[in-house]
Amino acid sequence: MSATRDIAVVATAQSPAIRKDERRNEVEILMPVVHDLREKAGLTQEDIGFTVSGSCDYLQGQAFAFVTALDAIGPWPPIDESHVEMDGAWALYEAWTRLQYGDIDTALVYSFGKSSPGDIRRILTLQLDPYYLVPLWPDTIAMAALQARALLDSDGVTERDLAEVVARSRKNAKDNPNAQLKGDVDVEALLKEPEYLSPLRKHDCPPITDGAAAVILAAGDRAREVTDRPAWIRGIDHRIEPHSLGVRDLTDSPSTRKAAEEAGVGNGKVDIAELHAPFSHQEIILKRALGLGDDVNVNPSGGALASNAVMAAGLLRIIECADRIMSGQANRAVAHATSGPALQQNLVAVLEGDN
Amino acid sequence: MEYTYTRSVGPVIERFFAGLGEHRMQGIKGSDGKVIVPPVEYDPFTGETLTEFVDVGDAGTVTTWAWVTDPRPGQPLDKPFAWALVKLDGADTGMLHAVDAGDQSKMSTGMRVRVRWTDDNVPDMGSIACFEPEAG
Amino acid sequence: MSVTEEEPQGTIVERPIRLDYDYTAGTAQSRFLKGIAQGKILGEKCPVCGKVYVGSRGSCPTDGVATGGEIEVPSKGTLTTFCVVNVQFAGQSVEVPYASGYILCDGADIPLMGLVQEVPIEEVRMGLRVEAVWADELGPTLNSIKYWKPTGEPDADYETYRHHL
Amino acid sequence: MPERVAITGVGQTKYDTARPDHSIAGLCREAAIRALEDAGVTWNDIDAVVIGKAPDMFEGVVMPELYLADALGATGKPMMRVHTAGSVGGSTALVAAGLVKTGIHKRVLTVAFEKQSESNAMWALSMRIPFQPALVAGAGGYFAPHIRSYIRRSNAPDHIGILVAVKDRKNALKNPYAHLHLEDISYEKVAESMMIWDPLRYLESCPSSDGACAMVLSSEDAVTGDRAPAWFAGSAMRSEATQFAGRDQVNPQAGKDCAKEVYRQAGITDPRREIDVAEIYVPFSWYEPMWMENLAFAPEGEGWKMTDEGATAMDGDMPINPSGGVLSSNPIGASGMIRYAEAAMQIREQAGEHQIDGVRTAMGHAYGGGAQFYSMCILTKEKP
Repeated sequence: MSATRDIAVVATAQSPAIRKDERRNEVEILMPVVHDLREKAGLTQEDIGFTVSGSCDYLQGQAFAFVTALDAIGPWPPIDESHVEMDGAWALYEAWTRLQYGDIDTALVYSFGKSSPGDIRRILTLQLDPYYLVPLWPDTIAMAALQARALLDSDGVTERDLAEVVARSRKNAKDNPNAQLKGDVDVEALLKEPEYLSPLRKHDCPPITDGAAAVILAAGDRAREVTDRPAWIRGIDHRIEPHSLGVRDLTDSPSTRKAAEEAGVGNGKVDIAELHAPFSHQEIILKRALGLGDDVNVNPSGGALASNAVMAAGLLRIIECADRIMSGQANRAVAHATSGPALQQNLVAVLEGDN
Repeated sequence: MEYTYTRSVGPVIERFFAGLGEHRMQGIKGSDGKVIVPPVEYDPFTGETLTEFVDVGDAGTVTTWAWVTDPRPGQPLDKPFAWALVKLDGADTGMLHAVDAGDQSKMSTGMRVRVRWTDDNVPDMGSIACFEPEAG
Repeated sequence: MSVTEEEPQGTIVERPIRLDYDYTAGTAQSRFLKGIAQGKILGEKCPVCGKVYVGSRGSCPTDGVATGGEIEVPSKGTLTTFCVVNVQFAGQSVEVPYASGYILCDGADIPLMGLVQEVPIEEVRMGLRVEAVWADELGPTLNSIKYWKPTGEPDADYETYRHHL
Repeated sequence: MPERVAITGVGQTKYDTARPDHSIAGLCREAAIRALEDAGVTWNDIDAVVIGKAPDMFEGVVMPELYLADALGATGKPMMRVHTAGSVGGSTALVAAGLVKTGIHKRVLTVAFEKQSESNAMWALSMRIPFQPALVAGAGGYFAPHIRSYIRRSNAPDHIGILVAVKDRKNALKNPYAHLHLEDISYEKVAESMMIWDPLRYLESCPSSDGACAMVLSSEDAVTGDRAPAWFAGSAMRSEATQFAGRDQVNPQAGKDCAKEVYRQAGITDPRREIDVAEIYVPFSWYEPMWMENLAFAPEGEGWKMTDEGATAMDGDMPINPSGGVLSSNPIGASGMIRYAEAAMQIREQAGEHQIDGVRTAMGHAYGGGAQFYSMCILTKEKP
């Protein structure tokens, strides 16, 4: 890719992950996040060159649900603004693209999702082929379980490997004040749990989460003005695969591999990786596709198994990487986001600190 | 929120549904010659328009499966069942549907299953009740 | 349907989709609806611009900050603009023709939508002074305001509401 | 330095109340294939796909880019889905153009669609959650009060809306893709049509259509096809909140700002003189004069005079919507992209019977929501 302007994450904010926020609507969840974000960056909305969000009307059960979310931003005077009906990670991609034009230096990206008001499993069924699949109402967990079985059948991966992913996620989440599920869990105990949608156990699946997340991107010198240690986006790319599970090799993620190549994952040592793997087995598939070795600290935040605000969960992976780079805990990080049944669409970003 | 959508299906899906009404399974030849079931309008990898229908069997092999203990509203069966990808005889891809196996212990990857047809001849997915183990 | 007989009439299948939601009004809207249930219209003030929002979703849309500080506004105001609906739409229980418009309550800076009745439809006009007619049974829903009727006061001067159009 | 972006291929479906001959994918394909053919390229030549549509509830398919990936030849490529309400067709094209402008991709396919016959737009738009009032009777019910405000403010005579409706429907007779082909359209017909949302008549309102529009966007070194491309000379998006104290709902600031920005980029100082033709998003007749003012084609309060004098007719000095516009075809999510595509067709001299002579500069315009989202472009024949 010939985009050449250096763009960095310079500030991030997120709401705590909550199972069900019965008090606040989406605007009220988002507003403190955006305030926190702009305060951290020392910027007001008028300093922001471009604003873009990612959300899904169907989560809220209302057409144009994203429209009122703008009220949380305070779009006055009128702003240069856009919205994708995709995870916030793709909104960030659009912002990164927009900053490449060169006429503006800052962008605000936000994303919100309340998964609690509706039946998220049923809502996501409507992502599927409306002719052949929706009439059967297979849900997201079923699609993931088919993939998990294919993986378990294929080679050395065992149910123990899946449980280990879960145990590590819960353990890592202990250090994440925003995470929903955390704690020390024993792999043996996990394996004794009953199967939920076999071969998946309940803990192999993500929790239902309400939450919001936001970041500010800045270009070049402007990034250094905002923060001493920007998290530079050295590469970012995303790819999609065919929709039908039946035509894909479910044990692999070629779109992740391709995006990783384009983003330059292999061009240096990776310290940490935040992978948007809502199901435990998907972390294993993604780790392979990204070419990450055992020396890489995967999902130090606990990942999507610990909290999964649908539509924000991908953006949160970028945030968790950026936070660790900005704080100096890591120098090179790989963030990943996914969309669609059984990892149909994947985005990969490489973030780096100044050496 | 409740609404009944009226979907026009286009020529490929229309032909597949019509076949189901006659208890006939059909696939379509992809750009690489592989037979895709259920038939898709466009090649999943090259985007080419596909037109060459191929009859396939109504029995095949389970390539992967998942066991459902608590069926949800609208799913093909209201008792425990398996979701499965089934590669029908003569097909090269898996088709998603339910397998009525009675018990999880009856399910295995590679097992043979056959369509259980219904008398529903509305041109839609309803002609297939589910799959069932071939030997059983 | 404008499809003529020569055109291909493909297969059409029916796909019922039912989804249940448990909606959250949010804290600001809950406060507003609690007021409505008591027959009161509560506004909230933006701490930055001082504008009074009724039916706030929780933030001032120009400043992006939380509104707060309940202010009761009278259930009386000016019809700023409106349209007359002459066709019965599905799910609409009001008898046609009816006037639907924006009512700017006195002291509020944002209008509410409402029906205007108890006035011949041809006499509904911009600037008409109206007051709320409350339902016999009040609840936390805007349906508690059955409609708005003329107060009998002289029309509001155009200048008083032209910046609310 | 940003790359120049060219529109090298345009494709549209025939618009109609229902297209029962197609699946959703089939509808998108009809437009996409035409765009590829126009550009003289194949699926292999496309680097990325950007799609747009209005709310998913219209078709009941959540994030349909997932299901449409195969049909749009996106396997192995980047694919995005934009949703900015009614302006989405325009914003989708601009997001796609951005991928070329930045040099990330050489050639991008962009597709916008709506298959409104799968559901009922009135249902999807009027759907309200329990504690919100259910007074609005469709989009017309939302916009009619603001039209009344415009008439009051500008003292425009009542017949202006009728003139717009007749003009756009007559133009549509010259456009084979248009949904409404009302052969017997006349002033009297419109005037006598039902006053659905007084002051808005039935024939002053847009239809509900199925349809898709697609474009191939190329970088300068990847331009293909037999026909000279249309170049982006300016593009911008602007948004404001739906409702806020003191909001000007008749002449929204976001629209004015957006126009100002595209004119600045394209070096336009006198839009009425320098722009040869404009495709403007006019779903209800009166929005033509309202947008004439918002876009600075006319001073405030005088937009209606342009309509009244015939300036916006095909033979006027500022032709508006020679395609017949949104009043003649409205597959909501695609309507904005159709404006851009029609503007490009005017530049590329491929508009057939509704071609305006000698177009060198054209404008595409889309708005959405409660008229708070805008997306605009200026296209030129000369490379900017």
